[in-house]
Amino acid sequence: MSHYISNTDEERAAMLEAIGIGDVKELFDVVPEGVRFPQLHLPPALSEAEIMRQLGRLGRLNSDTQSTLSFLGAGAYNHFVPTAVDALLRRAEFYTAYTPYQPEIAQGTLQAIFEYQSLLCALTGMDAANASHYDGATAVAEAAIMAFTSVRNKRAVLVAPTVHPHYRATLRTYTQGLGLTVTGDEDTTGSLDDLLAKIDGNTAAVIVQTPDFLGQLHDLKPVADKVHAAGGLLIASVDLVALGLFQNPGAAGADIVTGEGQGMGIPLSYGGPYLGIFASKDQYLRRMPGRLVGATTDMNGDVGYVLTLQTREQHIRREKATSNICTNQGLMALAATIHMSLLGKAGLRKVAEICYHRAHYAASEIAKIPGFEVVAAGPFFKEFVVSSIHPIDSLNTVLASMGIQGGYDLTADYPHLGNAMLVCVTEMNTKEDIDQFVQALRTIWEGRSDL
Amino acid sequence: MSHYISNTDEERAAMLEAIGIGDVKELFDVVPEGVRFPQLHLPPALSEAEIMRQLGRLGRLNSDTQSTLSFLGAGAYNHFVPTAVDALLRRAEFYTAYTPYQPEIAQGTLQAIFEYQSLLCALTGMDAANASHYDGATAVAEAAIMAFTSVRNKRAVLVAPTVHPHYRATLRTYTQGLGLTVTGDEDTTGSLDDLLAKIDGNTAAVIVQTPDFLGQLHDLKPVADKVHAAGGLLIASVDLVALGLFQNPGAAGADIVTGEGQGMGIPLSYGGPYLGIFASKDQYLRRMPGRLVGATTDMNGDVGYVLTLQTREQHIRREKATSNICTNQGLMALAATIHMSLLGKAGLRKVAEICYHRAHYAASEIAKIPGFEVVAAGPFFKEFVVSSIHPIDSLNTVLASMGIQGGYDLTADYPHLGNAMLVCVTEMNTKEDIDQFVQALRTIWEGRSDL
Amino acid sequence: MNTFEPPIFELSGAGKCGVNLPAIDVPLVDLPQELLRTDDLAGFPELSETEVTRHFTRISQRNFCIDTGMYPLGSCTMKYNPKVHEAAARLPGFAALHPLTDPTHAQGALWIMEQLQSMLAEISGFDAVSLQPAAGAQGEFSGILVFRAYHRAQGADERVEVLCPDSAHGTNPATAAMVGMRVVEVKTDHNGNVDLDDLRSKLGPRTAGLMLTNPNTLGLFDEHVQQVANLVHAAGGLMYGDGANFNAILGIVRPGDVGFDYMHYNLHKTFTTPHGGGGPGCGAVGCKTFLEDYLPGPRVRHIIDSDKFELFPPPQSIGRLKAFHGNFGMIIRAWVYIRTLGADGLREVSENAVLNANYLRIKLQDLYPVAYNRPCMHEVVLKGQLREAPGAKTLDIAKRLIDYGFHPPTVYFPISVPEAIMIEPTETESKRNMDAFIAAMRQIAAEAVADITILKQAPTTAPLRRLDEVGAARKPILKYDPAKFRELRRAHVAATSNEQPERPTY
Amino acid sequence: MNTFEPPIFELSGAGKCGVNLPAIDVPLVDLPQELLRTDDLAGFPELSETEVTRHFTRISQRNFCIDTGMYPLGSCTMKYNPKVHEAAARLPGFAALHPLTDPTHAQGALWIMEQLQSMLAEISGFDAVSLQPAAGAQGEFSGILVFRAYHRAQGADERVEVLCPDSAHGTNPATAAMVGMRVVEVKTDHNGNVDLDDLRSKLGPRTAGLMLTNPNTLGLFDEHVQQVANLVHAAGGLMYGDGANFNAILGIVRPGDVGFDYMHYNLHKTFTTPHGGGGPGCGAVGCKTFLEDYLPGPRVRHIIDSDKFELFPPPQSIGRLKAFHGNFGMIIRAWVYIRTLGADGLREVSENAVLNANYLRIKLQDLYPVAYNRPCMHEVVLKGQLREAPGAKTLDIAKRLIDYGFHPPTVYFPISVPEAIMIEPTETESKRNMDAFIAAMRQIAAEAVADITILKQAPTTAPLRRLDEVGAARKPILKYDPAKFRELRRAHVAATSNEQPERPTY
Ligand SMILES: Cc1ncc(COP(=O)(O)O)c(C=O)c1O
Ligand SMILES: Cc1ncc(COP(=O)(O)O)c(C=O)c1O
Repeated sequence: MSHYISNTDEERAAMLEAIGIGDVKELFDVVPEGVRFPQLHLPPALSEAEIMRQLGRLGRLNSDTQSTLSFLGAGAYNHFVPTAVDALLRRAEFYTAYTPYQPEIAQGTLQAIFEYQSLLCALTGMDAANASHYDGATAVAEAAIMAFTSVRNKRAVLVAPTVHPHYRATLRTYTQGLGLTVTGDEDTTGSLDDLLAKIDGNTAAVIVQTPDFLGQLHDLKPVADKVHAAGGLLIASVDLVALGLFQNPGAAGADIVTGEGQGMGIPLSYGGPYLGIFASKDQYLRRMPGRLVGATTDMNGDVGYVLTLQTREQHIRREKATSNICTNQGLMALAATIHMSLLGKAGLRKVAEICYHRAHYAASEIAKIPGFEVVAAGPFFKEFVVSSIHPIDSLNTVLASMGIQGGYDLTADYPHLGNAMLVCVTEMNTKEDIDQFVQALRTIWEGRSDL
Repeated sequence: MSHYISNTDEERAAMLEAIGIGDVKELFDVVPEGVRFPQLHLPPALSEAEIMRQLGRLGRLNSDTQSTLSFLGAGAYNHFVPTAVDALLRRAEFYTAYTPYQPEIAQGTLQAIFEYQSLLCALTGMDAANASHYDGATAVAEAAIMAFTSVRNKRAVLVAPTVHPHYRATLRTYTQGLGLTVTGDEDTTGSLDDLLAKIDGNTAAVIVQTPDFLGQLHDLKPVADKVHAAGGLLIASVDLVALGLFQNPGAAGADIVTGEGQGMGIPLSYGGPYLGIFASKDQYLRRMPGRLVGATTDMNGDVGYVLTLQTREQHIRREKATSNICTNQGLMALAATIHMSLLGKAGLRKVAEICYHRAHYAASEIAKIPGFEVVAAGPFFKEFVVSSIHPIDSLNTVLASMGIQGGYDLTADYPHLGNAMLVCVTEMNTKEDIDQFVQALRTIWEGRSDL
Repeated sequence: MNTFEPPIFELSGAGKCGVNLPAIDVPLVDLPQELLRTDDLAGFPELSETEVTRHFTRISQRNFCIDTGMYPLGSCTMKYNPKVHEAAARLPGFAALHPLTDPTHAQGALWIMEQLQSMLAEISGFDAVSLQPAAGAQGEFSGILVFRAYHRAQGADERVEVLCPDSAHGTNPATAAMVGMRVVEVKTDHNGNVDLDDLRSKLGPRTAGLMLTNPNTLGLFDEHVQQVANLVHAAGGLMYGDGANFNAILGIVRPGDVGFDYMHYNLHKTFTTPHGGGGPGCGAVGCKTFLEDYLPGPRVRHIIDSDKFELFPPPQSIGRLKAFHGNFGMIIRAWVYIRTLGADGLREVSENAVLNANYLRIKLQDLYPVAYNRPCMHEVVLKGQLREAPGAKTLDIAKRLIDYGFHPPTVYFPISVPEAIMIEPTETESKRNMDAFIAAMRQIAAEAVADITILKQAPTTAPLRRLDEVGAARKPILKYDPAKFRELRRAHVAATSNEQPERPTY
Repeated sequence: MNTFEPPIFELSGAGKCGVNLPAIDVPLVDLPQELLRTDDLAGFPELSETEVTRHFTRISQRNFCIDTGMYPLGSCTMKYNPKVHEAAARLPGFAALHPLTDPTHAQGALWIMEQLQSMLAEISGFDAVSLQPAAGAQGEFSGILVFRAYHRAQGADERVEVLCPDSAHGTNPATAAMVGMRVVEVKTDHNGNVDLDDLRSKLGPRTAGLMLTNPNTLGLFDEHVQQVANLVHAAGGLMYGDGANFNAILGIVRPGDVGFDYMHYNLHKTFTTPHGGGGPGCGAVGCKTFLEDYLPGPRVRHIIDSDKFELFPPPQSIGRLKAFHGNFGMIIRAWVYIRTLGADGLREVSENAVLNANYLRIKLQDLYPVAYNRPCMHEVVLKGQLREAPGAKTLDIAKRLIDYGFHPPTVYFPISVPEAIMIEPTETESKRNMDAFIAAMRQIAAEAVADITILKQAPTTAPLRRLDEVGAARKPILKYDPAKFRELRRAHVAATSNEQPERPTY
């Protein structure tokens, strides 16, 4: 028996006897005989020491952000995570608990979610935030559905071409059966003004990301004004890290704020689990997908927390629910809560400042290298586009051989930019790292025949 | 203020006001002025991300047992530690608590120590075990003192030359002021029989290690008989891992059992913190150093645990205490407790078996290589001596270049063995690893001019 | 020990910070003034690391969890979460790996993904697997989208009806609705199977497919599963398998062998990735070859004639379900689980899970009527209808179990069973604990007869008494607000047990 | 939530195992039959990983710890243990590094050790540091051995008297005895300083040295420390500094600057390596140049004209104190602490620690008489002698504090102060918590007057009530024995508060 099983042969025999059968196999008599007990062809079982050694080997095949100097972002970020976050996350009370359906013995989870909701509201300027969505992509997709069901008789959603390509793809996946059109991003060169020009009476929502996929910061206010005037809603997709310093989307007029929370205390983990941010103004609350926690009191009058407004959800409303979401990203929301609590006001601002100044330093240094150009249409936060005379994939291959993970290759998603990479600089990239990166680019320029 | 400090400037000001002073400096007026507030010349403070990066760099300068194939033992062992051990050890309730002086709110620690004591007694055949000593060396040193104070009018301790050299050195450090002589190991070639021949009426204790420093297993029974006949005590220094399979020292007649518990769930950590095992027969209990936990009941009659027989200890008896030990190796004892609980009967035996069979496989393969000889005077457990025509330090240098950490160089400690290394094989060294080691030795033999 | 802890906002003090951040080591540049936030992050707390650690440690102790006791939550498979999984997922080669890393430099991760795809396919009898879905519900969503795409590709746009048994989990109908399908409910027969007559009557040219959980949410293996599949297929529909209950049948029977066309795996149930207080999960999906091209992507495949792996989008994919490649942190844990258990270990899982559940059934059915009287699979559904204490409700029984040191089972689900109590011990539970649970259930039945207030007042030993859920919903307080908290503390609304909503918990 | 948990032995079941071990992959050879154990490991428990995890998780919750609340244990410096230290010590380059690794391949570890030696020397004003001692007591032991060796080297074998103030920690006299020295107690004057007259009278040609804690165990900085040192030195003795209270004076004053010759650092106090429920620690020692050669080894030094480091034994070393090079796991944590705080951060530590202690002193001294009425350093010693409730003892006050959610301070130490209550908040404690502690202490004083049984019965909210320590010592049960446990459970001895021994806790 495996080392997770807590019963002895004797105990199993006693149970079989109580049930009145002689062999556990009999419990499966109901399974059609021809397909019962198939021989599974799986690799032989490994011991714990063996699996950890194999994982060590496999892990070393990967170029992670600890073994390379990474300047890769594009929706997943190498931000600093204080050790305390994981130390607390590893408490079994948090990570081995289920959804807090029995509030008397789940106050830890419930209070943490309540605090998460509160922190998000403070950061985004929204009235309510759910207990998390899957990720930044699904959050924006469900926000579109929420907007669509919240406003009457409008069937179009406009999305800026500078919204993360994965988010736009997910948005289309989510809405394909719902009879609503998604447009606005057909021309990847389109500006925000071009998008605003497309708003009309059929526009249920406009989706804008800021900082956008290419790193640019946008003022949401004019967008909000325009879409509100047409009776639609503004959905903003944001980077929580940027919000330590930049525009409060709620104050600027956004109705629904979504985003990817990974940068706030969550490891890169090859793409997940991450954290979908989902918050809105009060008037859309009853259409919000996902779980919500509210404060209340117990029979003794002590303050406590419970899941609330559950009549929006699938387990109560079934096909009339606002969404089918059940399992969410609870532990990631906890990570973000602990992370934000550790940072606090000052830390949030400081992280954003470090990113901003270091990214601008990197941009200005790269701009000095012949053969490279920084393409920035306006203010940016921690990412910026660098165009190059070199094809980006070969550039990145050379950089990799120098221990550097270059920026995201934009060639496929934004062909109009030519040879372009999206460079990301965070508080994890020191000046020294940046100088090394710049030096590497310079070396490549100087020996450009190598490509 | 550092991120560990929980008061604001305002709060500090309020406290100063309550105290009636204007500046915190005034609290130090009592310090002689000339030496007050020295400027400390320390390296500049680093952020958490910077220190972790620097540690990553420093760590990579070390050849650890994950980055090399290690056959090094000699008192510190690369045994398997299940992940569950550290996962539980990391519970703040365990590692951020102090010595359990307030039993009502320290039952976690107390119960764990009680279980540790019980497991050790089962394993060693002793009646009582203390809550830990510093390590295998200090345990044997204090055992000698305990024996010395337990028997009357005997002032000599005999120690076998095959006891770990560090333990013998520590024994001498500990006893230097106490007017007791330590002999028996002057001639490093001496056998156990030679030692027994030295027992006389002045012998307070005989110290034997099994498996000894060179890996050999000894039968304690004849030693016990001989020393008991002379009115002295037998102190055994043991490897807990070997006890899963081999002779129960208590049953064989040992009076005090000490040992190094590192192999039982504790990482190598460049030499510490480890775990000093200390157990004895009942009649010596009142002379035992260190803490003891006993079972009792509370005011409601519920079973609980407390520190007990404290009148042996320094905080009660001061200069009349059995030892000055205060802080011990509590968390390491917990690690061993969890580890032994996970292994259980079957696991303990299996680990010992794997070590035994793999070590013997390695020995028989190495013995086949010309230029290498396995020197074993009797049965061994997981370590054995290999003599070579090559100087061991050059051999190990070549092995290191092949990614292998060779055995411990015995040349300094046991010059009579010539070029000899102590090879250690545990359950972490697979057959494949052993074959690779053997192949490396063969290659070295074949190209021996390289040395 | 009292673990009461105020909202973190009440621990805040101006100027404190809980992290040790680096200094800015580059020249400062101007900030775009017009884009800065102007509210000084009002409402954001400021604490030291010391305080943050204490706060979350203290509140954590107000949680029950798998590591503190038996957690027999039906449909949720609250089995032990191995510690080695946590170490594996945190190895820097994986935890610090950027998802957009050039696949050449992410071969270790891709290798694991490819092998997990193959192993899941083998265990379930399918031909192709995608690891992208973030949870079971998203797996379902992908499946119904695939069904829709498939039917459309056949020119059968009219197939817009998704059949769901009345015992189905809420995500099933909710999923169908999200795809724009119409939900048609199918009845359960007196043996807890799909009612074949009702099924026949509801199948037709508009049928897109049937969503079936098997073993179903009554804890029963459908006795006619192959017949059901045949009927659905004959009507031109497809069979969706909700794999939430896969833990009952590892190495026992493969869903692909009994007629399912597509299914999701809840890696966070069967393959024991931790539930995390609500998530994350991974709802990987598998299907038969004819649906493979529609799967959500990216998937991973071996590059032919090489030892390398690559990501690729299936050619007619329904599209991306989320950013990047799936919840890799869950994927690696599930991979470790299967690789350390092997085929024999997996079968042991199911055998023990089913044995444990039947033991509970046998020991409790005389007092708590079983919903359907036949051997169950990994969970048993009872009814909280005590003959001699009709005043006792399932909710009361559940709350009283807390005082005995157990997490209550799932209650009021399936909604088709009145006063349902759905107990899933899982294979890692010990007979010793189950015997204690049985004793508690029997004792509670006795208490219900002797003094029902014991149940109505329960729990009394938990960190809190029963909470006022009705009040919470009536006047929602969804974020911290000092004034509302002052009011709440003053109000001391005594929630009575009668005000407790009875609703599914799973 | 009830966390009662039986001894692990009562959870055992034949054949279970909690680890997943590799198979034997080599040919089997014969075992030496005569050396095998024959008792089949009787008494050894057998559990699954699931059960072991639950057992230790459950009992852990029966502990109070720094991360759950204020732990103002005087003399123990229960400050916050930074989480980054735990990550640092577990990096494989250190945690998996064998101590006998060729130093060429352990340069990273040696670098850290060398830098910690230098930094500790700088902070304390000494010339040389050895990191070998495992704890404070072992540091003391090394120091008195060094004093002995030094005197002998001067031909002064007769110097066998070690002077210890009456307020000294128990390890000081116990240490002197272990070295074969005679302990001579020195009185404390009315200001809590070493009584100079008494000191003079006890110094002489047999004096080996004085062991002084400064700030002393009364929480006071000795006002004549330099005079004391001068007197001792004039008599030919040496000054040993017990550094347990170093947390008060980081960046404030260096012991080496006021006359100490040798001292130990408790890395597990001042430099916040976790106490671990009793250990491990590290009692590194520092000294002046003239004693350097006697230090315990190995130490680490920079190899001249290279960028390499090596281990070396001091030439006239008193010898090894333990195997290998010291508790490296603690060394690396202390190194991280100093490197992340820097000089300014260290001074902040002491300033805040002393400020916090004085705040408590000011707020409590009207009800709880202070032992010595002057500003304290990092801790304050009060007396549990309530004017209006003479029946209340320090023990009762301590136990009652538990009900208020605080760990009691150190009690009955120093033994020279009757009914001592020794409170050390440390720098990481918040004013908010201290105010709550003050309120609790004042409330307890009021309760003591109103109804002393509240105190005598306390604690009532802890996992257990007061325990029968007298019974435990009378009939010691030091290992699990089913029969003795049956008896114990039957006995239900009601320990009364009056039977409680009053003994130091620190
Ligand atoms: C039967 C059943 N189906 C579907 C789901 C939904 O899975 P998830 O929560 O992973 O979205 C659940 C989860 O509780 C379930 O029990
Ligand atoms: C004043 C004093 N001296 C010495 C010691 C002994 O130190 P350790 O416990 O590290 O041996 C202590 C520890 O409690 C102490 O408080």
